Amino acid sequence: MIPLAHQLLRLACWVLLAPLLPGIINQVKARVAGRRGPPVLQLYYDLARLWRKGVVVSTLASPAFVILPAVAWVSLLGAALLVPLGPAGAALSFHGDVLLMLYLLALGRFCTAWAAMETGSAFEGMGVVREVSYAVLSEAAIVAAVLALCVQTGSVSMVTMLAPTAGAGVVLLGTGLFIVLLAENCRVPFDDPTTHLELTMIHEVMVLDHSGPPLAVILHGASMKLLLFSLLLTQAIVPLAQHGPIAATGLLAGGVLAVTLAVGIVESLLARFAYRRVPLLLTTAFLLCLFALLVAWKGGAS
Amino acid sequence: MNANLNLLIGLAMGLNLLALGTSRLPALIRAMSAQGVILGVIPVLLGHDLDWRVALIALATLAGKGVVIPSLLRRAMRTAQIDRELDPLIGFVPSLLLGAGGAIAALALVPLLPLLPEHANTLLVPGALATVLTGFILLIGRTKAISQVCGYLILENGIYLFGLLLIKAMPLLVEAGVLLDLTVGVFIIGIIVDRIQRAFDSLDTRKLTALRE
Amino acid sequence: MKSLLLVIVPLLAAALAAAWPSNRSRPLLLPATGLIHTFLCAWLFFCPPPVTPGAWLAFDPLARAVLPAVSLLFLVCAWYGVSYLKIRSERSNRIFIMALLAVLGLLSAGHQSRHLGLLWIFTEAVTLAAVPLLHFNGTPRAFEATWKYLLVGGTGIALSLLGSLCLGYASLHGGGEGDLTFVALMSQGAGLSRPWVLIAWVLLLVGYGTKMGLTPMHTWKPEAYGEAAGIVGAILAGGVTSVAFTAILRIRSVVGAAGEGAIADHTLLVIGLFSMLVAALFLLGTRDFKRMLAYSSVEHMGILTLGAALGPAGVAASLFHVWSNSLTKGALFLSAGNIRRAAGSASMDEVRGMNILTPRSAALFVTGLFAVTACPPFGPFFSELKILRASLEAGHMAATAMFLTCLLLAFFGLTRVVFGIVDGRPANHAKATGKRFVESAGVILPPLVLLGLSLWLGLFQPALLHDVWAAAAAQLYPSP
Amino acid sequence: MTGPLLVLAVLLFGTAVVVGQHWPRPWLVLTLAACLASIGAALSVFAAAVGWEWKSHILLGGESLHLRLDGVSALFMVLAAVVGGAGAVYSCEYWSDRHYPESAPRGRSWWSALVLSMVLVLIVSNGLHFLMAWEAFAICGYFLITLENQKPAVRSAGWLYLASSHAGTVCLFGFFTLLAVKTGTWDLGPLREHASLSPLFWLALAGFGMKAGIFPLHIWLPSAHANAPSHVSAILSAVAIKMGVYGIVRFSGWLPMPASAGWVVIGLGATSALLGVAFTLAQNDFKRLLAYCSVENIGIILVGLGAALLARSHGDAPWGRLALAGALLHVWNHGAFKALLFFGAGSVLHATGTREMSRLGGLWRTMPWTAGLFALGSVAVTGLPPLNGFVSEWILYLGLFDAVTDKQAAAWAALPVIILLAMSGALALVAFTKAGSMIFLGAARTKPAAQAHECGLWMRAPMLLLASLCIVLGLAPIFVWPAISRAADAWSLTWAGQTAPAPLLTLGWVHLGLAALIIAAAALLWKKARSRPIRRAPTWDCGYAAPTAKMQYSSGSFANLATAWFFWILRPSRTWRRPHGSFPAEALLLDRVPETVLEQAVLPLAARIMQVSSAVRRLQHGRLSAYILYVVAGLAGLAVLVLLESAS
Repeated sequence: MIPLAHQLLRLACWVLLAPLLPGIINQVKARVAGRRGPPVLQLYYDLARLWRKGVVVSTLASPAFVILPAVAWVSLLGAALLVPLGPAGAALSFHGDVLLMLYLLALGRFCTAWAAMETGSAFEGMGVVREVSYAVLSEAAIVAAVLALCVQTGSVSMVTMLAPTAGAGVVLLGTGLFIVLLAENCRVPFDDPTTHLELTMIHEVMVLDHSGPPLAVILHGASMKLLLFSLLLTQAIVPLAQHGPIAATGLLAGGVLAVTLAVGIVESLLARFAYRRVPLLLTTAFLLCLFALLVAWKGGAS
Repeated sequence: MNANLNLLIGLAMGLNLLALGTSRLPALIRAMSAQGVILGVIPVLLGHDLDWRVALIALATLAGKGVVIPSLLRRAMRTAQIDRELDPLIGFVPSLLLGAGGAIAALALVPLLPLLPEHANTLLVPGALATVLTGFILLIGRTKAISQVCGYLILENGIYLFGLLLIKAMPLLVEAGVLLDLTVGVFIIGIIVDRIQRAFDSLDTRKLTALRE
Repeated sequence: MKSLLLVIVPLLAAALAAAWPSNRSRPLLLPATGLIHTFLCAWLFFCPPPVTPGAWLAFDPLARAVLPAVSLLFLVCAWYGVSYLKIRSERSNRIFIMALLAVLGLLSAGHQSRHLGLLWIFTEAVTLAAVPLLHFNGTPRAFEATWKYLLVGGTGIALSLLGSLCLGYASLHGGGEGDLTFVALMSQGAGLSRPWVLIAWVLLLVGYGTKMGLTPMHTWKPEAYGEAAGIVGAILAGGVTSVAFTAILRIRSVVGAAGEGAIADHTLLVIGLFSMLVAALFLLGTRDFKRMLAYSSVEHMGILTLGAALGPAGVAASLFHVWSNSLTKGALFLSAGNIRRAAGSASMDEVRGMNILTPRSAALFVTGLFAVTACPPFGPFFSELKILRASLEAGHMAATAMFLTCLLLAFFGLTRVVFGIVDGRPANHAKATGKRFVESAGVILPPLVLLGLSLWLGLFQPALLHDVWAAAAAQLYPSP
Repeated sequence: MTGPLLVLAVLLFGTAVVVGQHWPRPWLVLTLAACLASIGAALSVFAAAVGWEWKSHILLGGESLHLRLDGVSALFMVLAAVVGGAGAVYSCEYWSDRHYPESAPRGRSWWSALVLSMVLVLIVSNGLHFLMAWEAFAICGYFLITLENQKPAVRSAGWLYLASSHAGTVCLFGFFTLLAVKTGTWDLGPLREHASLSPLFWLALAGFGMKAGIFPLHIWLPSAHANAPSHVSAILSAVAIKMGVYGIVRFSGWLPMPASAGWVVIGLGATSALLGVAFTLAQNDFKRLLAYCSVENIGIILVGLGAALLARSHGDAPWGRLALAGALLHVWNHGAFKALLFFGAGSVLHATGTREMSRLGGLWRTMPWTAGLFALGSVAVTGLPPLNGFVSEWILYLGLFDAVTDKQAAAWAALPVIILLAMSGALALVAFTKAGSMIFLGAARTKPAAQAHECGLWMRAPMLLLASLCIVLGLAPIFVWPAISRAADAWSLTWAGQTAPAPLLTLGWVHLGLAALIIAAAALLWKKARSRPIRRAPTWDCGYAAPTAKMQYSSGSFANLATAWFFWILRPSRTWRRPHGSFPAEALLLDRVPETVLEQAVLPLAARIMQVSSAVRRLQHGRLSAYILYVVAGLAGLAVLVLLESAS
């Protein structure tokens, strides 16, 4: 009974807390820009409104256009449930779960991409291409990071991988993962969620034709993805295992908050990069993670 | 005894040079037939009692190389109305030089070969080699079918000359050589040259290059 | 005595053919003689007569190992010949049939002769007897082919005569008293004068190699095979070359006895590989499918020679390859003859889509192609694999690699040409000529039978045959 | 039990070859029965404790018959039988007598012959017989590829296949003969103790790699797969190239390995995976795309095998078993989804008559079944959960990760390979998003695409079968584990008796749960969306008034971004006709992606050889005097040779 309750709790906290982060980011951006900005809970209102609305579907799109967002959302949720929440651990943890998580994220990407292509719009084609192509590089970076952690800890299961710090290479790893986070969640400098010029968007343009509940699901999924990455980042660099459960939870929450603030500050300080410079940045992230890996290897060897 | 033999062989080698040097087909044929006659005489001179086989060989050679084949050739030449070898592939002077060089080389090389004492101081082997070489030069260097045939026959004269080394011990081989002459000679000249003459109405083998890659 | 019959019967038949009045029924002499010959051969094969060592002409193990194949090939070709000559009824076939029968008789003699001079005489006789077969068509091209065949071949003959004389002189110099049977020469062994033996070897290899069609003496082959009828090509490629090959084997054994075996083998290896390489290069480019067969034959002569260089095992394998190659090649030549006749041309620039015009012959041709390129389960695959194994056991790694490479290149060339003419859509004018050619049983079954024989050789590997080949190899490599 | 079933299968196949010429239906029944029989035989081997072996005194080609069916060969036999049966059914409609009266009968006979020969390759255990079966298999493949031998493109593709396959076979000639020479017998079997045999592995790798389509040797693969009838492409890609893998697995299991074997194989695998997917990405012909994707998957399989070889040289580390198991399972998985995809491609080709993706689009409307099944296949081939592609890649990854955590020398191979595999996975996602969306999504780009029609039941049924296989293998991998582990143990006996990795069970449950959740969520959202009438409106076009289907993202532009990173190997050639003037005439932009290895390396070499050949052929110029000169030259040459010999 208790474990079930645990699981439900964990589920709830993923589903309910996730939409907080974009709100915080926007808040930070507004503050930096000296505006009051939208309320932190804005995304909740949006989701609720969208969920009540009807659906408009492109004449070209197939029923899958409505269904695929759900699949994407489920895959993101699945990935999320595999990520340990500090002392609370993960809903499910087994040898090699980290790979499942990565591939679930890929599944989500696949679904949003197909849904976008349903509409046959060139804009969304553009967005899809950017999303899936840049994912190749960020995938490499993440895998390098995962390898670093698994060399560090000698384990392929996230709970044990993320418990201790990433050792000497922690700074490298942190920076690399942060850049990946920005890329994967389509934040500045990779993408500008607030722009209104389709040509320059990645994620936003992919969901251009979605509306109503499906759009709500997509937005919520995106926020879960953001939470997921910030959790990963935090646990990768902060040694939670050394503290008691309460302190650890606090640290974790603080870490996530810090990451979100950092995202917000980056967004308000930087402008979007030209697309030809994006691969450069991602390659840098990859190299950082690679160096972290080498450092971990050396550390492990000595 | 060896003196006469060597004299004759020397004569044959001289005829080689003549065959190489002349551009007129009749002269070529005459040289060849003369060589045939000489080769016919040599076995008799080989200084041992004349048994019937040797006589037979001598006679056959005389008849074949000296008379039959040359006459066939002349007939073919008349029907083809040619009596000159124009622009050969290997010019007359070069072929002369080649032939002479070959003869000298043969004379120089033969001492390297182990020979039975009775052959050691005859010109048989060098003569044979020189003649074979002459035959090849004619085969390769001339363009008229008839001159090539002459070349082939001279080549065989050379082989026959070599065969004389063995005439005592193993006459069959030599007989076979003679046989070769007659058959091939008759075949090539009697039939094919004649057919070619009819099919291409010329005996210029440069025309015979329809078959190629 | 029976072994003499093998020679006499065909020659008598040739004489009969000369006298035979009717042009229509004369061809029947071919299968008749073929039957008798094959029957005799089989008889001798299954109960071989004792061989008196000094005999000049005998059905010895080597003859036993090769002659039956030639006889079989001739029988099938004779069967094909009947229907072929029916198609060519417009011209007199007297000379053709005479020559064909004479070739058979002389071949049997050549394979059986155990005397240097005799061997040479018969080889020469075969060469000359084949001349009328070549210009049967009577076209200028045919005469040109004949002329080249005669002069190049004649040069070969002359050289081999010179070689024989040299070998004779070697024995004479070594104190031999003029006995030129191979047995005697081998028994003289080291007594033979070394330089003369080597000179003789070179001359004889070039001389008989010209008959076999080893590069660079092969030049007559494409011309002759390209112009001759399919049946003639089959018999030349399957029969005449094999007699030259056995001649080389016999002479090699003498050279070996004289203690120069190593040198002889090395020369064989080099010229064999060289022939394969050059043939493969020609095959890559040639556009005429009958000339292609000629080059493929050159290649296989190279394979035989390579095998002959590899000691007893190699020789046995080569004898196996003589069988598989002559049967398979026969099938190819016959089906190619059909296609040539139906398409009215032999160039792949004009011939296309034969699997529509002459489906059966095309199928046979393609099957034959796979058989001859050493695809299992046909004979050549197994014989070439045996040669490969022999060469690996002899430790010739580089030579083996070269061998395989040449096989591959040859495969490229052959498939390129064959599928070029078999696949695709036939040109319209070809359709007309194709209509006129009927694929009667008489022209389809013989190649089919030959392929069947090749398949049988491969799948069932008759133990008796292997023993026979081993015995022949043993005859050539007497254990001291 | 195994023996009789095999005999039955062989007999049925044999009769099917004969029957196929005239009677389609009996042929189908016979072929299916034969496939079932061979599956039964394979299963009985999996069930039994030890492999099945049978020696007889029947001589074939001078060698006594020796048959053997162990875990490894049984694994591949199941694949061959399943795809063989499915393809047989598919061909009944796809290559029916009605559409191809001239080639359909041939096609049926060759089909049965092909499957038969592959079964024989798997069971014979004698070098000579292996070569026989192998060559028969190659030739059957050739005649199936060139069923439409009137088309020049088909002919040249077929010839390329035949030529390269024969090149491989020639290597195998060398391999088996050397084996026979060194061991003294043609008989095959475990020979680990003969250390002197290890160099032979390179010959085997070259020979079988040619068939498997390892990266530099894959030249024949794209054109053959593209030009063959689709059911043939399916069996080529799903089974035929796996025969090459079988050869490598089989002999790497039986022979002692050179020390560097593992490193080389894993390196080749990673290269094939990455470059294969790079080429996949760049294709515009969807059958070529699938073909290159096979190169990638072969690469993945080889990575597993290479890791296993490394493990063996590291004292049979258990992670090697995982990697090998992943590779072997991927053999099955790739067989299933690649056959499915080629069948799908076939029905698109059947319906529209074009292989150009930029001429298609919006096909989901007219052919929903094909679209759905193709999408499912794409998910599987991209290796996404919860389908089978992920399971095998996951096991493989586990092996590699354990190799890393082992921190032995092998880790230095595993680290880069893991990263490369991850990247090629992501690239595969790009490629199949492109393929699926270009063919099935958006609006029809041309008339034929608009007028397409759904394929009939005969073509749909095999696709459904394979799709269900993809799902079952994905959701319940634990059921096939015994077979896989049996095969792995047959490969290296030292691993025998180890149990399934516990996570595999967990993964199965996770996949089940995931599937359930997906269905639930999808249903929920669907209901929610339908709770109000769905409004249809044109796609948002940024206010542009007259959008046309041509304005959709084309396959070229789709791949542009990612292929740009591979220009160095793809070498695409581009023909422009830019629009200019105030009233521009039609503009043109053609992208052509060459088969780089073929066109940059092999063809130039071939051209060089042809130059030599034509130079040599010029010697046969028909001038008699020259011919006689050659004779003299030959004489001189041999004389010199003999002189040198006798001097030394």
